[in-house]
Amino acid sequence: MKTEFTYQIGDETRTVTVEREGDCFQVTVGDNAYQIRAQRPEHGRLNLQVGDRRLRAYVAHDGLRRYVAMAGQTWTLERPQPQQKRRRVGAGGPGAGSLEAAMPGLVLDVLVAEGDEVQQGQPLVLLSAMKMELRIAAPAAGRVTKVHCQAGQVVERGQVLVEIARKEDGI
Amino acid sequence: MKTEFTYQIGDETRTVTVEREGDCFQVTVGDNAYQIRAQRPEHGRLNLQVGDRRLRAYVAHDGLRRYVAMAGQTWTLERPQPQQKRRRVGAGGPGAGSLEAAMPGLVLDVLVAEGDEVQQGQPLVLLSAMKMELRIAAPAAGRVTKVHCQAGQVVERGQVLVEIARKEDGI
Amino acid sequence: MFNKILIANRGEVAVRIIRACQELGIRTVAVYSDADADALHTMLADESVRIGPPPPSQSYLCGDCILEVARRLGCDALHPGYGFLSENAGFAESVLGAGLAWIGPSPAAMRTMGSKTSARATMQAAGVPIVPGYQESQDDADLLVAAGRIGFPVLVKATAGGGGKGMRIVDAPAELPAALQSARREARNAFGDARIYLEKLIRSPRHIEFQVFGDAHGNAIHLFERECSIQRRHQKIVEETPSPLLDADLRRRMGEAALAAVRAVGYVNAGTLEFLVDPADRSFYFLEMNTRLQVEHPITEQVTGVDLVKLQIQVAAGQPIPFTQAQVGQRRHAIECRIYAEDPANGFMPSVGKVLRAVEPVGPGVRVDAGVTTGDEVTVHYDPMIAKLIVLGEDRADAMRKMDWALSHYVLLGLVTNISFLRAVINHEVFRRGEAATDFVDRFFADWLPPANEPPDLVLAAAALSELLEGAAVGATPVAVGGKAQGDPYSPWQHLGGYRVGQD
Amino acid sequence: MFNKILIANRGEVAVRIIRACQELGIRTVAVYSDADADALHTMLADESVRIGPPPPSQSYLCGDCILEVARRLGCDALHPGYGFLSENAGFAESVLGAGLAWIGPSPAAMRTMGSKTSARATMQAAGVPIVPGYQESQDDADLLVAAGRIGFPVLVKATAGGGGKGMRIVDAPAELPAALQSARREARNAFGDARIYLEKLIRSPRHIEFQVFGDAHGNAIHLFERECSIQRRHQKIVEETPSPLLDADLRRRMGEAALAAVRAVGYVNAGTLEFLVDPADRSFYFLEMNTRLQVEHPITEQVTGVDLVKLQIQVAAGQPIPFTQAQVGQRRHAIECRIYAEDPANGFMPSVGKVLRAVEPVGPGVRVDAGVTTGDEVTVHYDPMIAKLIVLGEDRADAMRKMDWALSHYVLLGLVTNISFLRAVINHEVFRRGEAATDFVDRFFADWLPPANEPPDLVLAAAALSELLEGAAVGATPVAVGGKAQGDPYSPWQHLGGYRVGQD
Repeated sequence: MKTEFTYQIGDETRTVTVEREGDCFQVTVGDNAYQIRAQRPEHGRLNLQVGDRRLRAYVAHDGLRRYVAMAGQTWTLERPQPQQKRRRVGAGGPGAGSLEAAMPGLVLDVLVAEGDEVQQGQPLVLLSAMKMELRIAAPAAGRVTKVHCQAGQVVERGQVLVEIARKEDGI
Repeated sequence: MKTEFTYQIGDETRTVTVEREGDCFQVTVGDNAYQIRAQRPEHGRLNLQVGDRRLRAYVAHDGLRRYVAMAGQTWTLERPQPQQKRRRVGAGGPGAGSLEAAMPGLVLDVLVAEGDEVQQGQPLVLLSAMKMELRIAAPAAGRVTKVHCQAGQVVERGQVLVEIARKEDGI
Repeated sequence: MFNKILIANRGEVAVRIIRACQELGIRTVAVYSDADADALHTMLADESVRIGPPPPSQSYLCGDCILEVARRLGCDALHPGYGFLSENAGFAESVLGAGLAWIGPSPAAMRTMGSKTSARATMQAAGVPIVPGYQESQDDADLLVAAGRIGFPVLVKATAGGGGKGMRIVDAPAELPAALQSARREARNAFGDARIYLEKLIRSPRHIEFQVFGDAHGNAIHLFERECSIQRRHQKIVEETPSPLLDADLRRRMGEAALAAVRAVGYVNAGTLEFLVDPADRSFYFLEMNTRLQVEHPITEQVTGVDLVKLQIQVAAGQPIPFTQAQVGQRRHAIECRIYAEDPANGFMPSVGKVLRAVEPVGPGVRVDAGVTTGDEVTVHYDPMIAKLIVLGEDRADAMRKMDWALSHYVLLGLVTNISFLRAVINHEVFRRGEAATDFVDRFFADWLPPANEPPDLVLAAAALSELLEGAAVGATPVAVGGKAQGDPYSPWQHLGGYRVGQD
Repeated sequence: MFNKILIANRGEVAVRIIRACQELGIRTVAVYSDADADALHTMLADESVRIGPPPPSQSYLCGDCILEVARRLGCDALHPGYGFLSENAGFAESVLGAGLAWIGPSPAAMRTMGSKTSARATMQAAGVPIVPGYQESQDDADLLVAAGRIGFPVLVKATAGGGGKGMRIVDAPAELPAALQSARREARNAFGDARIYLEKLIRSPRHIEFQVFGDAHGNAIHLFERECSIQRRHQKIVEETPSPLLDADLRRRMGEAALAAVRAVGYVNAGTLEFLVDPADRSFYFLEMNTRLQVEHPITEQVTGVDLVKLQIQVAAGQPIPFTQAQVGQRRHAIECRIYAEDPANGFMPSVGKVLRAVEPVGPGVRVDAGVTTGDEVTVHYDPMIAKLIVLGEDRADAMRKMDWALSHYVLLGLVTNISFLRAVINHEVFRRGEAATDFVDRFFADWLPPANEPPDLVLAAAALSELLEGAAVGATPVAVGGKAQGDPYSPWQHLGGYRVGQD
């Protein structure tokens, strides 16, 4: 029985097929074929043999994400969403002037309110994480259209904190 | 939902019941009740909290056997056979004069044959394991009724190697 | 000797202290916030007591809460670790007032040497050169005038601080007010003390510090230097000893300056004198003193053979230092790398999450002081340092190779870490020559990116084989009591939901 | 320096050598028997080549097979480790004849000092006292006469031997023939050489050995002593340095005797001089020389700071020893415990099976040299040593406490081990006083049983909680490709049999 797996790396999709042959696996990655002896001595660890070469791989699964540590490096792979549902970019999501948390952290202070006019570089939100303080500043002059956070709130990395309509956008 | 587990320790059977209450477990061992917070941070490891005390337990399962390492010691527990099938002792199994391998190993030499008369202390089988040589000797004078092994064979600990009928048994 | 010590800290330093106590036969009490209910230090101590919610101000900085635990459980000493309350003289006084031993210097010495202001005055009086600076006023206008006199760029630093917290480089007068405000806020948040001071910025200096120790019997020793020039965001990330910069003469002169400080205040217990060394003329300036155990103390332990935590405990119990200056020496070469959950390719932003798998390198001369293990969470609430990796090599070249080996064998899955960045540092030509100064990271790694991200075929093969061979374990494994299912839609076990066991 | 080294060994010593090579930037080739196809040493080397079936005679003792691999893969040196071919001068000659470097002494030195017969003669000529013995004949009648002259009890020992293999204590003339036969068989099996000799048995002696090193430039040094008195079945299980028995004067005299041996034969590379010391009058007798790396070499590394394996490689490459006798010293106290898969309550019978879980203790001053990890099999074919646990403490008392801590934090599930026995040894009054002699285990542990076997309630609770929380993972986990299902009839997954994955 041949089984096929796909992984998303950036915009590229890579396909791996695995077929068992006795103690070994016939593995193809794209156009390349490998004969691999594989053993799973414990949860999350694989011993691999490819010719005279041995490799110890640690693999962890987290939802669709796969972490692989091998030969002194760590790799992160994603399995694609099974429904092939794709996020539409640029619509439905936050607007072009939205400001996201550059790190996960605690909102120390929100310095603006909806409707405020702001100047370029003006601090909007103060974030703190692991004792580091980060100031989220306006990238350009504009008006605050939406505030998504409040002081004391814990936010995730990439979470939208404030939305701004630029002056140039003509609002 | 209360779940009950039994463990065999020597001839004794001990019963543990576990009932989940939110984040915690109500555990009884015999007549004693414990409130335990339990977390399984990885395969085979439990973090336990009982009052102000924390315990890290490593547990491994091997068939019906359970190994538990906790507070600097290691324990081996057995879950009983589900069918409660019990081996009859003294019948069907090897006779009273049977000699078992005291260690797993390689049979170097079998020094007797079926029907041989042997003296007390006479070497019957030479075993080798991990470079150690062990001589299996007759515990009493008698006659060899059965030889269960041959040179070059790998035997498990407790495996019967030779059966002897004692002189006193009147054979 | 003490019977029971409360460790008023968390993470790897709490673990380090608990282990030292266990080897000395002393019972231990850990304290923890809600974020650390299952953290490593709470698992190892004999007793572990919750002290409050995650924010440090309500837990690890809450001296009263901690002292109450120490009293209730009958502790006779308290070890503050580093950070948090370790340099808070008021807390040390409360501890002593409650009849417990404080494993650290006297509150008076903490006040004198812990405050940069009076430490500088003390050192100046002892004839040790100090970096030009200004600390006479907290007023913004005064500070602006002083900054002009010192000459830009100036450094804004927290009076109570350490570890780069509250530190700002200011290049021009116009930037000063915002920098002062931000530094004060960070200082207040980190140390409960908003005061700041100014200092002249020396270009490309080397950061070299001396470990010192005093006891209650008037003995004072130093345990040689540590070079900590490799920093990012003014926090040390790689430390080593001996320093490749020092020769025997400079080492002797700096050691004497360090001992002058110890003698000037009758300093008892462990401390560290930090110096800036100008590589151009090898002149050195006293920077500040840390009146506590230092994060990077293990490299000193490796080359001197002295267990600094045990010595702290013994000295706090009134015992003399069991050796003289002449009996202690440096042997071989040690390097420490701090393993952080952070993204060096993205401004060293901290990353958070669950450590899905931690496999620490083991081998001769490799030591790992970890605060986090498989299954633990790295949260937003505290410093993102996961562990310290320390190697002892036969010489500097051997230590660098050993560190590279150890870093490449350190497995940490589930988080972004700085491991590949540290490998790049260790293998950088300037570091290898022993010439890296404190601006090393900014100069050579500003645009650093991890090596090519295209996974080799065998990595994809390993992932696919793990889908097959892990199979069952993925979706069906209940990760934590009360935790959410991890939700792999590919798992054949997914549809089973709950399960029953133990039908006997 | 070498480009590629073949490691003609297995287990922890192969792992140790591979790591040293990796740090030196030298490529490595591992060899393995079918029993070791997935063993740790095969996983770590750059290339791993099968050499034969499990019996040593067809794999690790097959010099020709190994040399063929070394030639085919272009190795320029071979490290034999300890045991197996390490003291086989003929093999060393073949290696050198094939144009490879032999990482060990010259075949001539191996012959002179490796054979007990000529080693005793050499040492006697150099004025070093030796234990009275007889080695002139292999004839049983001659040996019986000689034994009577030496005086019973006598020791029967293998000429080519080491590690207690082929050794027998004989109390009376009537027991001698059987003992000779058995010893010869064991010697032939272990070393391919059935020759034996007799030696006087000294009552309650201490086993103290000196590490020596020579180089091709005429330099000779010793790296002080190791005390290895704690033995079972004549095999060392606990070693320490410094020896609690030696004072500075005895240490100096024994060190000089050790160096006399090195100089007498122009010895190059690592070796060990074993002595018996009579604790009654502190007289010492040369016992034998091991012309190779010793199992217990790490304790010497810990107290001297010298990496003996790297030094072996450097010296074999023609480099001089980079320090003098005066530059090397002992610092702190090191103890090693050998972790065996064996049952101390049952005559130290070896146990075999799968290591279901191995968790090694980590911490300052703790080193583990392991040959086996989670998921590996301990088989009947080789020595049942799983790992060596080494601690470095500030003094002997501290090292003992650290060892007890480390042993109690060493988790090994799935096998019977000697860990609780080792804890009993370390905590025994006679050992703690530093007075244990080679009969220590026989005298004080003949009837030893592990502590009470009734599991506390919380152990049963942990087992039951693991049934619930591990649940799914137990029965459904495919442990190894081609392996059998583990067959837990309680598992809810049992009925599922095979499973399918990856339906994308």
